[in-house]
Amino acid sequence: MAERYSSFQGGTQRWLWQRITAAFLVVVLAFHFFLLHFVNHASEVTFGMSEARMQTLTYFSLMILFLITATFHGVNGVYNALVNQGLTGQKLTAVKWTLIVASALLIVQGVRTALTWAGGVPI
Amino acid sequence: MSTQVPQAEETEEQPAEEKASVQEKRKQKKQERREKVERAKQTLEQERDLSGEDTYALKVFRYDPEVAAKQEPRFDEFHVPFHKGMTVLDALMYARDHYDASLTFRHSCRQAVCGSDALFINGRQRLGCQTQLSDLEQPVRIEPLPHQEVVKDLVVDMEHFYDQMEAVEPYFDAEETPEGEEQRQSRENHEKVKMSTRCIWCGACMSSCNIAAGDNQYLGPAAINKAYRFAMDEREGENRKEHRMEILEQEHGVWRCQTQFSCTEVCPKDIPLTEHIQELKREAVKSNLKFW
Amino acid sequence: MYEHDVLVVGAGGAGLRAAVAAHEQGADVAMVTKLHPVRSHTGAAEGGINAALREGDSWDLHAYDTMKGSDYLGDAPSIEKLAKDAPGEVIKTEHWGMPFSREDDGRVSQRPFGGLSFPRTTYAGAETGHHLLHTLYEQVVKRGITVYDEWYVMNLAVTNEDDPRDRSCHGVVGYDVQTGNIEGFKARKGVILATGGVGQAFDHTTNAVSCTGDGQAMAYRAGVPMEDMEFVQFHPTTLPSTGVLISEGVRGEGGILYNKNGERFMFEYGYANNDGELASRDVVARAELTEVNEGRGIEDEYVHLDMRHLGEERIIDRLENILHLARDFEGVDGLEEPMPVKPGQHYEMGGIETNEHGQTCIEGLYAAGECACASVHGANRLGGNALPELMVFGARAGNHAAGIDLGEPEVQTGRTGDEERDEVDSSVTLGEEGITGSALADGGATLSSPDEVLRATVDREKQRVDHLMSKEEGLQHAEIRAKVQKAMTRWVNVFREKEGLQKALEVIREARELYEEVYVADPSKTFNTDLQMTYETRNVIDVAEAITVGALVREEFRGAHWRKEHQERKDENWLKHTMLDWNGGSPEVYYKPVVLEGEDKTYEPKERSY
Amino acid sequence: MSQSYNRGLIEDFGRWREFTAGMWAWIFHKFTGWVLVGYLFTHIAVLSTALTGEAAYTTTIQALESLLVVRILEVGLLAVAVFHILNGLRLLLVDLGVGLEAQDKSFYASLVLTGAIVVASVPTFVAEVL
Repeated sequence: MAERYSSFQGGTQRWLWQRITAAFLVVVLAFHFFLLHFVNHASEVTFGMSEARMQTLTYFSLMILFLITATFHGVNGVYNALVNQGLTGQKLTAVKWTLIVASALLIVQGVRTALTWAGGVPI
Repeated sequence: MSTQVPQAEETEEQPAEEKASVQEKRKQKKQERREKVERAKQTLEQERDLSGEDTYALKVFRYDPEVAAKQEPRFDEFHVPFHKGMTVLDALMYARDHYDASLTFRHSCRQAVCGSDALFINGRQRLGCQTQLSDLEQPVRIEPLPHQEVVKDLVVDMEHFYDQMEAVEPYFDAEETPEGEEQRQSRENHEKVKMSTRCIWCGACMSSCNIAAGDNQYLGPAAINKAYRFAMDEREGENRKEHRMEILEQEHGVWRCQTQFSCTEVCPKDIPLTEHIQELKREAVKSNLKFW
Repeated sequence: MYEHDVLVVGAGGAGLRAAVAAHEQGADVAMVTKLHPVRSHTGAAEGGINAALREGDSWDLHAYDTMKGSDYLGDAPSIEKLAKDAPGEVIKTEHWGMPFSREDDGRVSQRPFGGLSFPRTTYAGAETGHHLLHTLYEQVVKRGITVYDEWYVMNLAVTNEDDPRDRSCHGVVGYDVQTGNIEGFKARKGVILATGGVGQAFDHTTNAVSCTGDGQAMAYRAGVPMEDMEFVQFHPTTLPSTGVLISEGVRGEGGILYNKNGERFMFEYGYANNDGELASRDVVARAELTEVNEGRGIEDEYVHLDMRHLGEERIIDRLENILHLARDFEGVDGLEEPMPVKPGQHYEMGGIETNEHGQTCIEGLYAAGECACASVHGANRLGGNALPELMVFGARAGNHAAGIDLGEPEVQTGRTGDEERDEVDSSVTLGEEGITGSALADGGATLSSPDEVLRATVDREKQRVDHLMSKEEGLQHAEIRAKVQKAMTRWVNVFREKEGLQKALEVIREARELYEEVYVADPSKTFNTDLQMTYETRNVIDVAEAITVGALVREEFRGAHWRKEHQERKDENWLKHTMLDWNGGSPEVYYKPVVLEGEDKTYEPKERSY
Repeated sequence: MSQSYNRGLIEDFGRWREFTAGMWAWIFHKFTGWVLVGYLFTHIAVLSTALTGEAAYTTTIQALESLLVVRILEVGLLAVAVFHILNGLRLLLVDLGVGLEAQDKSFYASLVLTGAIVVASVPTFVAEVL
């Protein structure tokens, strides 16, 4: 069925993923906000606390997933907004690659930070 | 408009000057006609004065690329005598027929089925014929549909709209039809497509959609609704439906819809456009998921 | 110059159907239309399409009903073609996706309509015309047929032999409304007029602003006789303030008419004791006006149409559109209160004389739909017969123009030379005799090659436009048009009397004279509707005159034509069509016998009671 | 789209008084979306100070948090995030075809709820700085 995948158009895929990530983010973003502003106050955040949380596999993987979904959701949203404003052709391609590179950098940087806290992948 | 309207003026006796030459006669006739024209204009003037108290003020967008005075877009104000039940279209026709013959707008059926007179009235896309003046605040601001090129006054270029309508292959195409009798269609299915078949191509939805405004390739609500009308019709076969979905699933197809509901709000035929677009999105996802 | 095999003028139901038919026969077809096709007035038809589709019904019953409805003034060959071809046309449009209302078993629904002996009106809600128009247009799009939309046809390119039967039509002159360009359109095989009704000759009409009788007037001036123009249908249920149509479907479903006293007058005053509200349209229209004239109307103007007892569910299922119309245009909620209705001009039974193939007496010129008179409706059209007519005769005209042999026509066209003539008892000159303004003069082209004829006609229209545009002052078309409309509504309405008809002719003559002084105020070449409407007004004057002349000469009461002085149908004298020949500007009236011999029977005129 | 008379942006945003609920919802959602994307990048940038060492990170955070303006910005962030979440839920429902008739009401509801949550959270956010 390999060629069937090609019939699954980019538009459909991105639309669906935008919704799936949205559903995920609704929960995780709320959790993240609640945890870091209400349970733990932002001003009390220290390296150590982050370190402690990150060393749990569940939390670590949740945060990595959070980073990836948020990046996709956000960057895809920006891309859509630009398409909706009528951006086409070379400009759009340029924007697309800029966004992809920026996302990659963001994710790499985020993962590196997480790994610093966790001191390697917490297994 | 009543069947009992009395005739305003009777034909006048022509002075019989038997010996007058043909030319003189003609001159005289012309003179008479001039007078008649003058009289008609005066009567009109009087009518206007009499009804001065109960008038409605219109501010109408004017533009004509060819006429020097109208090359710079402007608003003209008209005061039309108001009567109960008067629509915006009635008012425009009155203004054109009595004040300014060059006032230009499309209109035909006067009953909200030809879709010619979608206008931007007091900040909203509406059909002129379907909008009661009494529902509007004065002065009633009448403009051509936004997001379309203005040809002249209230007339906009509909070409792009028609192109999008035709881009979805807007025609029924059954794979096979029974010989000599109708195809069967369940009441439920007829009911399902009923609202979508009401579209009168007025273009109000497209004009209200700010995604369509920015993205010229976006099919737009009317065209997608047209495609919905066929995709959901059980009389067309599965292959055809698949093809229709392919058209709708393009980058500039259903996915561009941002569910602002502006099309649904302005549709003069109350077609739930956003709902139809959303259903097609889900349909697209579903049909694609089948292959995973 | 553009060139095609077949040119269709007008893109309503008949035009679209003709275009599809001709295209299917391999012809290169183009449509020239002053509106985009989906704006056409076919879209406003509500009720349905009569076709004998079911067990218990048959084409000859349909033909019989139509003949009776026509008050025996329809031509049997045409009526039988209509009844025979209608079922096939309905099935065809269904195969083209038309969203007909459905029965539980999935078949198309049919409902009873006035004057029908079987419920054979196939419908799609109360917006059948809208769906038919869109379905037909979709087929035109599918076939990639060229459509020149917003091109106003100014005139026909017809040769100028003395006898109209020797003339031939080679194309049309089009005016591009968008740009003001005037271009010739050459037709290699035929021009099909499908321009619709003449409602704008009246001021209370269900017709669109664009129904100005352009096709009728152009064909008339080119030499095709106008047939039976006096038979104008006044629809009994139109909204008083706008003339918006309330479908006969309301009465078909069981809606009831009441007068001011709450009496169901169709029965109580004996207008139609068998069929009540569902009697033929002319009968109901007269009944309503009689009620009003005798003081039993509401606000001395209208009667009430009540459908509340049908129940919300049924109303919404079958007549939802009516609720919207009553609310938007009259501010009445049809579920809560009765709707005000009064008769309004609705349909012109007469028109361009054609045979059952849609041919006129001028070679290469066809007509179909409301503008034509193949004479299926005779003196009165039954509800639900207009849509099958436009499909059946649209298709026939399209096929014939594309070169298909449809056999010898049985209905004759044109003057035979020994026809029965008549004088019009009018105090004013008819036609354009004595009128010299160059806004009018048509002068023919006696040139041999089609290209030359077309070129000469284009030049003449260019001159006419230059003349209209160059005038600095004068009278505007709107005032002239309003004058004609008021006179027609006052004197050539449901009830007609000699004196009034003569007065109407006087006003029409006056309008013609005033038209010499007409000028176009808008100097623009872009979308100059002022110019277009000025052209249309001339056509309105011509058809108004044709209607009035017909009404004046026909001294009897038949179908929709009621005369105060002549209160009965006079079959001995008047079983004939009223024909009006433009005759180069001084119209002449003559008569043509009705063809009552059908394929295998002759229709015997009977009393028409409902 | 070529326009012989360009009514451009005025047409789109100069008519804000004429916008309907769905349009406002879209504008707010876009706006909050942009803010959140922007924040995502800054957030990771700030967190990245952890790469240079424990002390650097803790000092940066503490320094930022001691500023009133940061606290206020945080309240703003909360408002933005809460609205984006609530309206996002609304949009998910719309995508599922649920409650389309009440789409305007659900927008107003998300506005009101956002307001309530933000107001209730202000004390927590500005605590200690004042």
